[in-house]
Parts: sequence; structure tokens; C-alpha cells
Amino acid sequence: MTHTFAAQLNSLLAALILLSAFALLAQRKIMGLVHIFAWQGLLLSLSTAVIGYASGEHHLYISSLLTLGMKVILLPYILYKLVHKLKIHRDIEAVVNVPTTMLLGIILVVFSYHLTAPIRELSNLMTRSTLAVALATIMLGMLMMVTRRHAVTQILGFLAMENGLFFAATSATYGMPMVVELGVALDLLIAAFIFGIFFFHINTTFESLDVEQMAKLKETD
Amino acid sequence: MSLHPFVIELLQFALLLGLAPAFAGWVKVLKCRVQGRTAPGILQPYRDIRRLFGKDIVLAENASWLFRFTPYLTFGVTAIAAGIIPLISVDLPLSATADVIALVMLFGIVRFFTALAGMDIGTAFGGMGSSREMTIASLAEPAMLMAIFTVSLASNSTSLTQMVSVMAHSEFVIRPSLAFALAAFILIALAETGRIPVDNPATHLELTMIHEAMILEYSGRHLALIEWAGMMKLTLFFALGIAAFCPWGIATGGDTGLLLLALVALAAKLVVGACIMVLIETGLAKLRIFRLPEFLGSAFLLATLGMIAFFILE
Amino acid sequence: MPAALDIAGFSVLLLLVLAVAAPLFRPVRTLQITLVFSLAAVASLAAVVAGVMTVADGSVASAAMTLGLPGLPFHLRLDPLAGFFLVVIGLMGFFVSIYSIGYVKGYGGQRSMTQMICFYTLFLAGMLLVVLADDAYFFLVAWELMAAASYFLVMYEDEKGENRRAAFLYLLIAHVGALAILLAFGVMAGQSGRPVFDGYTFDAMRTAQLTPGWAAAAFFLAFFGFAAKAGVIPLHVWLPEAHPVAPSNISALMSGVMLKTSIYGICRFAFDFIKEFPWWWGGIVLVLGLISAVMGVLYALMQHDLKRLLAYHSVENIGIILIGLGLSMIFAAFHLPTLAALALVAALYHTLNHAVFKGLLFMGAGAVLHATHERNMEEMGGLIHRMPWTAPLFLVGCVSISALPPFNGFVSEWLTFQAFLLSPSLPHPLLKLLIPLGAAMLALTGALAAACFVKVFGVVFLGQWRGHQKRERIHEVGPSMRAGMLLASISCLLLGIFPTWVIGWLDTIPEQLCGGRLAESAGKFGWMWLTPIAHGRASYSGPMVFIGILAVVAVTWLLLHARATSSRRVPIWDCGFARLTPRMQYTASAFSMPIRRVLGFLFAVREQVEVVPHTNHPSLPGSLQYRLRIRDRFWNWLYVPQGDAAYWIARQVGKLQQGRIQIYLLYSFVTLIVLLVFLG
Amino acid sequence: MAQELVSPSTLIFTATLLAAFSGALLLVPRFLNASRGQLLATVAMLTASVLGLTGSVAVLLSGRTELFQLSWTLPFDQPEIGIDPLSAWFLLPIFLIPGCAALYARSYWHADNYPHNVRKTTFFFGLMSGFMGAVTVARDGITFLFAWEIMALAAYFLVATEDEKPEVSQAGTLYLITTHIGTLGLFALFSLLTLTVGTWLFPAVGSLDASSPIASALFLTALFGFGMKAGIMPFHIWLPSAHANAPSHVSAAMSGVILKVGIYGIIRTLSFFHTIPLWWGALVLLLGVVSGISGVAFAIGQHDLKRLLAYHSIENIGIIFMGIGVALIGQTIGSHPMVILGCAGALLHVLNHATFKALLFLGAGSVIHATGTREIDLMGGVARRLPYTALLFGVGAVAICGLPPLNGFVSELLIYLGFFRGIQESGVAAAATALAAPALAVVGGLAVACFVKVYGIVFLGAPRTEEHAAHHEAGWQMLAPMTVLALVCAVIGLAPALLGGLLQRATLTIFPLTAPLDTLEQLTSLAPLTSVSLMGVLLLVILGLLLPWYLRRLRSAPQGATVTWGCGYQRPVARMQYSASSFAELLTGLFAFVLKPQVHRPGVARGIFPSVTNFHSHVPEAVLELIYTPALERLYARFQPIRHMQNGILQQYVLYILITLVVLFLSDYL
Repeated sequence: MTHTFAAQLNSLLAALILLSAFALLAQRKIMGLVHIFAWQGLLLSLSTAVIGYASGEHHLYISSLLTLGMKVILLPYILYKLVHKLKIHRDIEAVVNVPTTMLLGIILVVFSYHLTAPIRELSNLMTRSTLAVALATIMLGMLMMVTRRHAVTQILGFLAMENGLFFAATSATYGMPMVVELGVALDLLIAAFIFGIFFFHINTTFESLDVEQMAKLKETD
Repeated sequence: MSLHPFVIELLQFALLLGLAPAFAGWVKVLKCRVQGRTAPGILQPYRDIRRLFGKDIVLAENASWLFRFTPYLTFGVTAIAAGIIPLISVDLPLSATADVIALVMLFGIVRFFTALAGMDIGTAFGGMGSSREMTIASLAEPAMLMAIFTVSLASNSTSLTQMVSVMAHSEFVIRPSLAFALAAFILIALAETGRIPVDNPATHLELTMIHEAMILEYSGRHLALIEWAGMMKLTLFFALGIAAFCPWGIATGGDTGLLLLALVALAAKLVVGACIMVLIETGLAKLRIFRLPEFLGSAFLLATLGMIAFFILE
Repeated sequence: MPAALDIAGFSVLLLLVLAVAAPLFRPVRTLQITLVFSLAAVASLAAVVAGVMTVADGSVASAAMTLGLPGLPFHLRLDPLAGFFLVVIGLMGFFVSIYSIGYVKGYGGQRSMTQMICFYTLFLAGMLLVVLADDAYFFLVAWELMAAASYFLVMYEDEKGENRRAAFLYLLIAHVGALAILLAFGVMAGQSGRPVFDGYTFDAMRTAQLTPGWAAAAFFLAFFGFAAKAGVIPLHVWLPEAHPVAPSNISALMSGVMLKTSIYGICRFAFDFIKEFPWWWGGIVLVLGLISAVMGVLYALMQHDLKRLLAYHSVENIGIILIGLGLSMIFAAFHLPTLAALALVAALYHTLNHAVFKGLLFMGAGAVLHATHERNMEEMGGLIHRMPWTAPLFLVGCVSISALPPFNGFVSEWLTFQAFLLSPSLPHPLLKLLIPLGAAMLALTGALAAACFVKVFGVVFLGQWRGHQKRERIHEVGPSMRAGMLLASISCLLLGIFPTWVIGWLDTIPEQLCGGRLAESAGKFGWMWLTPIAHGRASYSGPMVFIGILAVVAVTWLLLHARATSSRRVPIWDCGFARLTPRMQYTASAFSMPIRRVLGFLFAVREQVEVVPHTNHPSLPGSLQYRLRIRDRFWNWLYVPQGDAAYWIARQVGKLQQGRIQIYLLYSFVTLIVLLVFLG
Repeated sequence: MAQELVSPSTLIFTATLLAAFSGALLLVPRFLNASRGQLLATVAMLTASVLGLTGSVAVLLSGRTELFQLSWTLPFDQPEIGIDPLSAWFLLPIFLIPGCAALYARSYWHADNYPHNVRKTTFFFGLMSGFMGAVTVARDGITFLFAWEIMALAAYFLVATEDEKPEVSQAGTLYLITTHIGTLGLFALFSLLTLTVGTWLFPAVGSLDASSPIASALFLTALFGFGMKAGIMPFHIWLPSAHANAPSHVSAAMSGVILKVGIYGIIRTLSFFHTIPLWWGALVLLLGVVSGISGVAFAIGQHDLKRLLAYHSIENIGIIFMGIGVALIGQTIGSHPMVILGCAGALLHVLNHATFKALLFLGAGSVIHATGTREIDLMGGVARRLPYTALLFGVGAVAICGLPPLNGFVSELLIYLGFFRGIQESGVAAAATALAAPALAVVGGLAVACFVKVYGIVFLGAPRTEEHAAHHEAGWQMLAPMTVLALVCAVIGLAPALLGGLLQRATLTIFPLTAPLDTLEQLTSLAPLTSVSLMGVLLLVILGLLLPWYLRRLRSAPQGATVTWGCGYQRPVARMQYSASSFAELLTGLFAFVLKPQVHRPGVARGIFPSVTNFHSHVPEAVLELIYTPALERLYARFQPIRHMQNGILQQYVLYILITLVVLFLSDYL
């Protein structure tokens, strides 16, 4: 495996991660979302491993395995359980229709590219060009949180943002210190449990996981 | 032994004109096999065309000259397109006639006149078919051009010969942009050639047909020409996809050995392509017409992502 | 051989003389019409000759007239840019004048011919003078002449309230635009550093050294003014009102030619006066062009008034021209002269093409109107059987405007696409990425235009007659109208088949304006092949496509007709439904329904379906009424608030007018005091 | 110096903690029953008072400054606490008043009578007292704000003790809102301060240049934030309703001490600066004058006893501000006597006001306890049933009116002297102080009028209603604290010279010396404190001589109780007595332009046999009702569209974040 080939492979993985971020925006079924999220995690894990191999930073292998365990197996499993337990298989209602969301997404990608262009000029890491993709993944995750109504999609958007952050860390600096990564992983796990508990309560209170229901919680008038 | 370019050109003409029905027939056979039905045989399209040529024409009372002219034009333009896309050799004299944008527009002519012919009789079906066809086309065309532009950007040209030779002879590089563009192209090709999930070429059910609705009133040799042109169009889209995205093995000159090799490579690629299409067609259900914008929108999205990936990642 | 400027001068003079002399022939109406329009055609032809010569030479000629204001004689100048627009105006003037002989006769003594003739010639003369003018005063005089003459022509059938309203709207927006142009000239003159009157000559403006801020102010004021004339979205509202109500020959001239004078103005300001500008000017022009193109064609798709539809297509095509112009400006701003030349040629080529095919389409619409007295497409159908000449000629226009090879619309759009694809040469990373997205919008525009013209031609000419009047009363139009359309159709074809020659001829314009040449590379492989950048980059051969299609079609036809097969005529298959009527055909509204569903969120669409029960039982409905209203959102967003604001201000100012003499005296007194204070 | 057995600081910190958590045990209901718990808390509070007072006095006597670093870390700097004479001076009322009030509460708010809220009240009372102390010892912004916030919140819970009454919960909310607006100002203040000095620790005395714009910003935010707490006009709006609706011992602590914590904050902030511009002093003086006059004017219009006292707090805060203003002007123009007199006057008035206002509130509490109403117009003749309370209230009233020989007179005298010093100077300072002196005189005069009204209506005359006639004298637990406070008033009034040195020291920690100590004039030489004592003693001696004579006269003169002369009217009833409102009517009319009294008079009864008619007058909280409320309502209406942003839809909130992110990125890029 040559260095440039690794870079190419990483670019391909970055492109696929970007695609999965868009797929998250486009997907209507909750289970589909969970699957795509797992795929995104897998791609992320692969990309981390590739970067780890190419850069010689071997702690990235651990990150890669951690990602694999957390984002490909554990979190999707928790979400899967949740979806089954709460019996939510309906289509997700979007606040903004899908094509418009896609257009907004493209605008955000271009915006990210525009933002990271100066960094691209300065950095000499082989992963520098994927920074734009990482930033775009964060933005798209946020866009997903903005445009979807269902609470589970909010979480998936949040987790997708985290994926983007992780990717940004690997592509900007070849990863965060191990301690930080472990901490973040633990945080995510706890967040997932807390979300699960919250969903359960929201579901029993409102008999729905539509977050628009929560508008009732605001002040009167 | 080396063949003169004009000979290759003629060869390609003959190849496409002659083998397009066989290819279409083979796709049908493959599809039947996959779906567990009895296949009609690979030569069935030839038999259909011959039968139609032998039949008399039945024209509606108020059909105008445009209605009769359209089949010839359709066939003519498709044939011209067949001479432009490099299939087995880069060295095609006609290839410079039209670059890829012009090629898309040539298909545009076919569509334009077919749609007009659909409206000529004045039935509701024809109008419906035309209306839907033009809607789909207008949404597919931007995506098509974006997909092709991505390849153009990579090869720095819109000329098909140039694109093919650049793609065929550059060293192997993973290009996510091209992968996206190819995915987009496949979606658009499904839409443009009227396959599932956009249109069903086998149906004559009133509410689902699009392309068939336009040519419902045709008969005899007119229908034969249109059907033949349709099969050619299907083959041409495969050819275009192969030329733009995976032209490896294509001959640069007129050397017979290389040409034979290119022919084998082409056949193999067509087989693979047909399998992919059959799998898609079998795996998907036909979409409702108003879900199509999303289908084509995702094609556009993929194409755009391809272009963005080209600038960001390459 | 006389100089080009002299010929142009002769052309203008002849038109002005005709305007003055036309009333003399009033007693003999036929003679009046035939003579004047023929002479107008001659004058137009003279303008074409002058323009062709100038562009071919790349020569520049100027003259100062003895006429004009004290201290500022009128200046005339004929350079390749002006020459090109002379050709555009002259060519269409020629076709339309011939067409008008028959068309105007069709009014058959219902109203004053003299009015039409006078203003028609004045209108032509005004447009020619706009292009020829070489100082701001003369330019504005000519501009107003053009605007006023066209205003009266729009008002021609002034007994209808609709027409008066449209004409007023046109006048209003034209004058807002003229005001902006006047201000732009003022800025240029003020910054030119010349003495008062000298500053107003274009020569002074060419040499003016403007600060970036003032340059931007001048350009965007001018751009606003010209955009109002050209109908760039959102300043397009007058267009779909004024074009349908004007007589069709006038619509052809207004849409085909008059809009182009603003393209001339923008070119003049950007490339000739200011020369050095930042790229974002081009960016704004490009974005407005894209919006106009897409929105224009979408609005067009929603229409079922034939001429309104064509008017919206003018918006679209002006958008396409602006796209080329914007790209050219971007390339020029980054000092890429060859690429700028390509984009500029694309824009100019489309200017010429649009003039020809839009003129043709409006003439065709005029012919249909002439024959059916109907503008609503839903009441037409099957005209191909009754109008064997008009139908194919109109079809040529449709194919051309839909940018299909081998006709002319394709060539200019293809060139524009090529210009888009050159964006990787730009040194700006974001532009590299964004400009190709514009190409997708252009592709959308082209495809939607094709859909729209399938609808137009399919509904108007194909199918069966839907109208109320007897089908048999519809008849083909007279020879002069056919001749006008035929000439335009031939031009469409020729411009589409021989682009290399046209580009070779046009080449002097980009050379003077952006300093780059195109002809050498475009025609490198002979007249058959158009290769604007390099052979390997892109190529197109109009003749080959044309001949190829013809040949294959002919061969197929011959082969298939070698053996005699019979064909028989039967009634339409009716799906077993017994009584198929023409009203059951797909209508224009039905045709555009899918697109309306997909992209309808851009419009204010209101659909109403009303079921009138026939019997008591719901499964036996009596009749169904469908009402569709599509409104231009811009009207409510932009114009209504402005109108309200203007009205409110007027009401406030109106309070000053008390009607009491003392108050008025008080005003005078206060004014006097204020003036004294200021002077003291 | 010999090793101390127990350092005063230790005493103070112990006392603070003891006070803060005196009621903590009450929070565990099973552990202690309420009555015992209250007793325990009271004992703890009293112990804390004694310890704290001892420590404070020791610090004041020694004049030492001590700093301690706390060993736990915050994400900011190492927190610091410290004691200096200024803190110690403020700690005097902080330990004195809550101690007295706690003892008073043992009877006034006894666990048996208020079983459902006594635990809460007792706990928060201790918490509030303790953290008032903590505020004064804090030496960095974070600790300060921390202590401040706990104090403010505890005070909120105390105000809202009887939150089942709508009036009370309203008053509590108003207090909570205003106190947090004030805290917001403090956040701004400390952020700015940190920005200026680079650390959260308080800068050294006189270390900042006051002429810079940021110093002005600091000054104004401090004035706003602390002024809100001190209840300076026009930030006083929370004060009348909060004080009126809290239990009386709480009112005593709040009015007596919490307001002083605000004053402490201002003084502490001012101590950071040198070269103070003139306008600072002028502004403080102006605020003092406005506050003083309008406070007393509002007080006159009231006929709710505790509201009235609350307005007097505003008045007295105004007086303190006047003193600070004088000191600041003195600092600007370099007049040491003005600094000493003004500052000492202000500080002394802080202590004085704390004692007599607490005394008055406790007295009022006893009266209310006895009569069951706060309405002055319904009382009357209380003195006959509650002689001791009447006497003690009288002491308080005399003190607050600034009459010799009690303490109010001394502090006002110092401020007056400061004014006169100012008049001797030249320039603007002279003009400002010359104008302010009569204002202080007006305040004093009006206060006298007001307390004549209160005392006359409440304690003298006859009960106006049977229902609200006083029943019983207060118990010893209530009288004892009042007596202590009255004694403090008297001692300060009679022997101010005792405090001279302490005041001088406290002043010097605020305004550092510009010249060696011995060249400057001492407070004792500037103010005739000894003659004040002499005069007071003389007064007492004369009184003491006259009293036996008077008593003898009283005993020897023939006595006959008879009905008041009714002007020929046959049946004079108690209701015909002059009421508080009628007493104040003339003065209220004088200040009508500020007070905007509302009079509901359905019409004078007419006819031969007039039917019953009634008359109702009310002096509203004009600043609140005429300025704040309409302004806020307009603001509310104006911002109604923005409220759509807060629509409860989660996605939109995320969208705000996204937009902010994009804008931030863009702004960074541009």
C-alpha cells in the first residue's frame, strides 16, 4: 500500500462518508437511518485505520476499533432496541421537504469547502482535503437535527455530528489524544442511555416522539 | 493489419444497428430468468421488428405529416448518435461531429419529436405520455449534464474521443468523483431509457405508462422504426456509460487484433452492465410519478457531490 | 463604396422620412402600407449591410452632427459592437417589415393605419439611433424615442382596458429604468474629470478613471436601468403584460430586438466604459441571469396565453444572454481574454439567435392570432392541417428556442456550456465549484424550454380543434407574412449550420472589448467544425449533423418505401368510450401539471375543483369545473408594497395641498425664506 | 506581638459558618422537632453574633488586614477571603441585627404558631445572615458573586415565607426579578474588572485609574448592581413590597443589613480607584438627595406601617449616599476633612440605621402581632397596652429622626459637617454640597413629621377599631432584642467618641492616605464628638432632674377621666380621630407631583340624612407603577414578535445554533 494510494483510499472513504451524511438526510425510515448511521461508523472506522496505517500513528488503530465497537455495533444496537421497544416504525415527517434539504446540504458542503480552503493551503497532511468533508458532516448532522421532527432523528443527527467531529480530528491532526477519545466514547455511550430514558418518558408523556409536541412545554401564549 | 477509420466507423454503425435488438433481447431474457419466468429467446426482438415491417400501417384520421415523419427522424438521429460514441476504437471520424453535450441534445431531438407525435392524434393518453416524458426529461437533463461534466472536468474535455482516451490511458487512480457521477449516470440512464423504477417498458396499463403512451398510436413500420431506435437508445446509453466511466480496453487505432480485444471487452462490459440493470429492475418497484422528482433529485445530488468531490478531494 | 456609417445614416434618415411622409399616403391605404413597409424593409437591409461591413472590418467610424444641444452636438459612432446590434435590429426589421405588409392589412380599416406606420418607423429609427449614439444626451433622446414609440404601439388597440394598463406599466418601468441610466451617465460624467458638457460624450466616459466605488455605482445603476428594459427578474413584470397586447409584429420587434438594446447597453458600460472591474460584478450578472432563465421558463410553462408564454420566454432568453455576459465579465475580471471572448461570443450569438427565433415565433403567433382571433391556447388545436405553411415554420422556431441541433439556439447554448466548463481555469476556488452548478441550471432551463414548446406546438398545432368557432373558417395567412416567417426560419437554420462563419465574423467584437480572439481556434478545422477552444476539448459540426440526419432519414424512407405497403386511415382508438370529443384532449394546463406539482412552490398557485352535481347520486357527477390561477409572486413581494408605499407617500404629500390660498402663500413665503437663508 | 490564642478572623469565619448553617438541622424533620430546632438555631445565631461581634471589634481595634487563600480550586483563580476594618465595620450590623432578630423570632414566629414554614424560615434566615458575612469577607469576584447569590436567594425565600398569599408571592417575584437584574449588573462589573486587572481577585486599594472610560463603566455598573440591592431611588421598587410582606424579623434583617451589603459593595468598588472624577461624587450625592427626599415623601404617604418603614430605609440609604458623595467629592478636590467626615458619617449611619431600623421593624412586628393589622389607620392607643414596646419604638423613632441624644443625630451631624467643609471649599464641589445640605435638612424635617404621625396614630389616642385593638405586651424574647438595640442607639448617641477611632480606621481602608497620618486631621478633632456626648449627657441629666418633678406634679394634680370635648357633637367615636392619612394629607399634597396619590371618593354625602359614604386613598409605588410597569409593558409589546423565536420547537433552536455557527465562521473568515 503506497502512501498516495492510502490518500486516495481515504478520499474515497471521505466521499462515502459525505454520501452517508446525505443519505441520512434523505432517508425516511427510522430503521434505515440506524443502518446508515452504522455504515457511516464503519466508514469512519475504516478511514481511521487507513490514516493510522499511512501516518504510522498506531494509536489510531485503537480509535478505529473503538469506533467500530461504539458506532457500528453498540449505538446502533441501542437505537435498534429503542425503536423496537417504543414501536416506532412510521415514516419520519420532515419539517422541510427532502429536495430542499438536499439543496441546503449542498450549500453547506460548499460553505465548508470555502471555509477549509485556507487550511488546505497551509496543511501538509495527506488528510488535509478531507477536512472539508468532516466539517460538512458536522453541518449536515446539524441540518438533520433542524429539519427532522422525530426525536430519534435528533439523536442520530447529534451522533452524526459527533462522527464529523471525530473525522475532523483524524483528518486535521491525525486524531485526538487517546484519553480524550476514550472520554468522548464514554460520553456518547452515556448520552445514548440518557436519550433512551428521555425518549421513554417523552413517549409515555406525549404518546409520540414528535419533538413538535414539546412546543407545548413553552411559556403560555 | 490496420483498418481505415472509416471502416471502423461503418463497422460500429453496423454493430449497433444490428446488435441492438439482440442486446435488448438478451436483457429481456436475463430479466425473465432472474424473475423465474420463461424467456422468449434472444432473437425475439428481430422477429418482432420483421413482423412489424411487414404489416400495414393504420393511421388515425387526423394524424398529420409530423406523425409520419417522427419515426424516421427518431431512427435517423439515433443512428447518428450511434456513429458518435466510441465503442471499440477511439479513432472515429464522426466522433468529432458532436461532443457529449451535443449528444445529449440529439437525444433531446428524439424526445421532442416523439412527444409531439404523442400529441398529434389528440388523445388523452398521448398528451399524458408527452407531458410526463418532458417533465422527467427536464429533471433528468441537469443531472445528466452534471454527471457528464464531472467526467469532463476530470478529462478536461467534452469531446467523447478525448474523454475516452484520457480515461482509458491514465494510470489507475481512485476517483470518488467518478464513482458518484457513475451512480448518478445509472439513475439517469434508467430514467432516460424508460426502465423500472421510472417507467415500465413492458406495460400498457394506462396510468403507469409513460413512453409507451406516446407511441400508442403507431403501427407497422413506423412502430418498427421506433422500437428499433428505442433498443439502440438503450444500447447507446450503455455505450455512453462505458465510454465515459470505464473505457478500459478500447483500441486507439485501427489494429484488428486490438479491435477484437476491444470488442470482447465491450461485450463483457455490456454483460456486466446488463446484469446490474436487471438486478436493479428486479429489486425495485416502479415509483409513483410524483416520487420521481426525488429519484431524479438524488441523481442530481449524486452528480453534484461528484463534482464537489472532484474539487474538494482531488 | 460608401462608408458603413453613411449607410447606417441613410437607413435612419429613410425611416425618419417615412415617419413624416406616411400620413401623405393616407388616402390610398394599400399603397401606404405596402410602400412604407417595403421601404422600411429596405432601410433595415441597409442597416444590416452597414453592420455587417463594420463588424467584418472591425472598423470604427464616428461623426459629430450639427444638430443637438448648444455646446453639445450629437455624436454618432459605429464600432463593431454597435455594428453587431445594427445587424440584429436590421435583420429583424427586415423580416418583420415584410411580414407587416400582410399583418397590418389584416386590421382591415378598423383603425388608423397611419398611427401604426409612423410609430413603427420611429420605433425602428429609435432603436438604430440608440446603438449609434455616442454621447449620453443623444443616447437618452434615442432611448426615449424608442420607448415612447413602442409605448404608443403597445397602446395601439387602446379601447381595451387591459391594453391601457399594460402600456402604463410598461411606460412606468421604462421610465424608472431610464432614470437609473441617466443617473449612471451622471456618475460617469461627474467622475470623468472633463468640463461639464464634454463629460457626457462616450469618449470621455471611455477615458474616465473611476474609483472602484463610483465605478460600481455607475455600473449597477446602468445595469438596473437596462435590466428593467430587458425584463430581468424581478423587473420583468411589464413584459408579459405588454407583449401580448401589442400587435404581433410589434411584439416580434420588442421581444426580438428592443430587449437587446439593453444587452448592448450593458456591454457598452462594462466592457467599453469601465473595462476594469472586480469579478463579483460578473457574479451578480450571472446569478441574475440564471434566476431569470429558470424562473422565466417556469412562468412560461404555466401560461396558456400564447403570446404571454412567448413573452416569458424572452425573460428566459435574456437570462441566458446574461449568463454568457456574466461569465465573460468574470473571465475578463481575472484577465483571461480568450475565455472572456468565448463567453462574450456565446452571449452575442444568443442575442442574434434569440432575435431571429423569437421574432419568428411572435410572427407565427401573429399568424395564428390572425387566423383564429384567439390567444388562449386552450381554444386551439390541429392548426397544422389548416395552416400548412405556418406550422412547420413555427416548428422551426420551437426547435430553435428549445436548443436542439442543428438549429441556431443550440449553438449559442452549447457555447455557453463550454464557457461554463472553463471555470477550472479561474484562480478562485469557490468560483470553480459554484460555476458548474450554474451549468446545471442552464441545462434545466433548456430542458424545460423544450417541454414548454412541446406543449405550445402540441396544443396549438397538433391534435384536434378545440375552439368554438368553425374549424373551416381558419385559413392560412397571406404571402408576405409567410415570406417574413420563411426568411426568419431560414436564418435560424443557417445560423445553426454555419456557426463557424458567424463566429469568424463576430470576432472583431471580443477583440476590441476583451482583447481576446476566438475565430482562429473556433474555425481551425475549417468551416465544418466548430472547435471553440481546441479540437480535443470540444467540437460540433452543424453541417454534419444536419446532413447526417437528412441522409439517414432519406435512406430509411427510401428503403422502406421501396416496397409498397398500404396505409389506411381510421378514427382514433377511443378505449371503448363511445363519444370522444376534442375537449377530451390533453390541454396546455394539463400538460404542465406535473411540472407545476414539482416546482409549483415557486408560484402562487391556486387550484379549485368544483363538482356540480347533476343528479342526486354522487357517482353521476354533472359537470366538473376546474379553475387554476397562477400568480407571479414577485408582484406581491416587490411591486404591491412599493405601489402602496408610493401611494402612502403621495397621500402624505397630498396633505400639503390644502386648497386654501393663504396656505399656498405661506408655502411660497417659507420657500423664499429658506432660499434666502441658503443664499445668504 | 504575642501569639494570639484565637485570631479575630477565625472568630469571624466561625461565626459566619455557624450563622449560615444554624438552621441546617431543621431541614431534617425527623431528627428534630420544629420548636427545638428553632431554639437550637436561635442559640447558634446568638453564639455566632457574640463571636462575630467580638471578632469584628477586635479587628477594628487593631486595624489589621488579613488575607486567606482558600485551598479549593475553581476554574478561575484561587479564591480569597479576607478581613479588613471595612469588612469588620459592616460585620458589626451583620452580626448584631440577625442575632437580635433571631431571638425575637423565637417568640414572634414561634414554631407552634407557624408550624408549616418555620423550618424554612429559620434555615434561610441563618443562611442569609451567614452569607451576608461571607459577601463582606470575599476578596475575589467569584466568591463574592457566589456568596451574593446565595444571600439574595435566601432572602427571596424569606420574603416569600407566606407564599400562599398572592400579595406575598407577587412581592417575592418582584424581588427575585430585580435582584437578578442587579446581579446581572454585578456580573458585568466583575467581568469588566477581570478584563481590566487580569484576575478575578480584587485589585488593591486605589490601584486603578478612575479617569479611564472603563473605570466609568465599572463605576456605573457597580452603582446599578449594588444600588439595586441597596434600594437607591430609582432602583428601590422591590423594597417596599418585599419588606412589608416579609415577617418582621426578616424585614428587620433585610432593611437593617441586606441593604447595607449593597452599600458595602459600592464602597468596596470605589476603594479600588484613585483620582476619582468629580462627576462620580456629584452623581452619588445627587442619587442620595433624590433618594432621601423622595423616600421620606413616599413614607409620609403610606398608611401601612411596614411599608412606611421600608420607605424610610430608602430615605436612609439616601443619607448614606450623601455621605459617600461628600467623601468622593472630598477625595477629588483633595479635602481630607470632607473625606473623613463624609465617609465616617456614611459608615456610622450604616450602623445607626441598621440598629434603629431593626428596632423599629421589631417594634412594628410587636404592634402588628398585638393588633393583627399593618394598617396604621386601624390602630391607635397601643401605648396603653404595650408600654415597653411604645417606649422602645419611641427610642427608635427619635433616633431615625436624627434628634439628639440618639445615634441618628451623630451620623447626620458628621455628614452635615462634611457639607459645611465643602461649602468652605471653592468651585463646583462647594455648590454641590451647598445645595445638598438643605436637602438633608428637608429629609430630617420630613422624617420628624412622619414619625410624629406614626407614633401619634399608632401609640397614642384610642383604638380606632375594636377588632384591631392591641391585646397584650410582647414577651421577653421580643422585648430583649429591642432593648439591646435601643441601648446600642443610646450608647452610640451618647458616646460617639468611642467609635471615632474605629471609623477613622475603616475610612482609611477605603480612601488611602495622600499624606502621612500624623499631618492629617483626626476625626475626633474634626467633629465635636465629645461635645455631642456632653450635650447628650446634659440632656439626660436635665431629663433625669425633671422627671421626678413631673411625676410628682402628675401625682398631685387632680385627675378626672372624661370624654373628649366633642365640639358639641354628641357622639364622638374613635373613628373620628385624626388618621394617618389625614395627618399626612398636607404633606402628601405638597409632594403630589411625585407621589401621585390615588383618591377614591365616590362623592360627599348630601341631604339631611346622608347615607354611608366612604373614602379611600392610596399612595402607589409611583416609580414602579408609573414608570417601570408601563415601560416594561411597552417593551413587552414591542418585543412580542421576537417571542416567536421562542416557540418551543426544538428544531428551530438547533437552527439558531447552526445559524450562529455559520455566522461565526463567516465573521472569522471576513
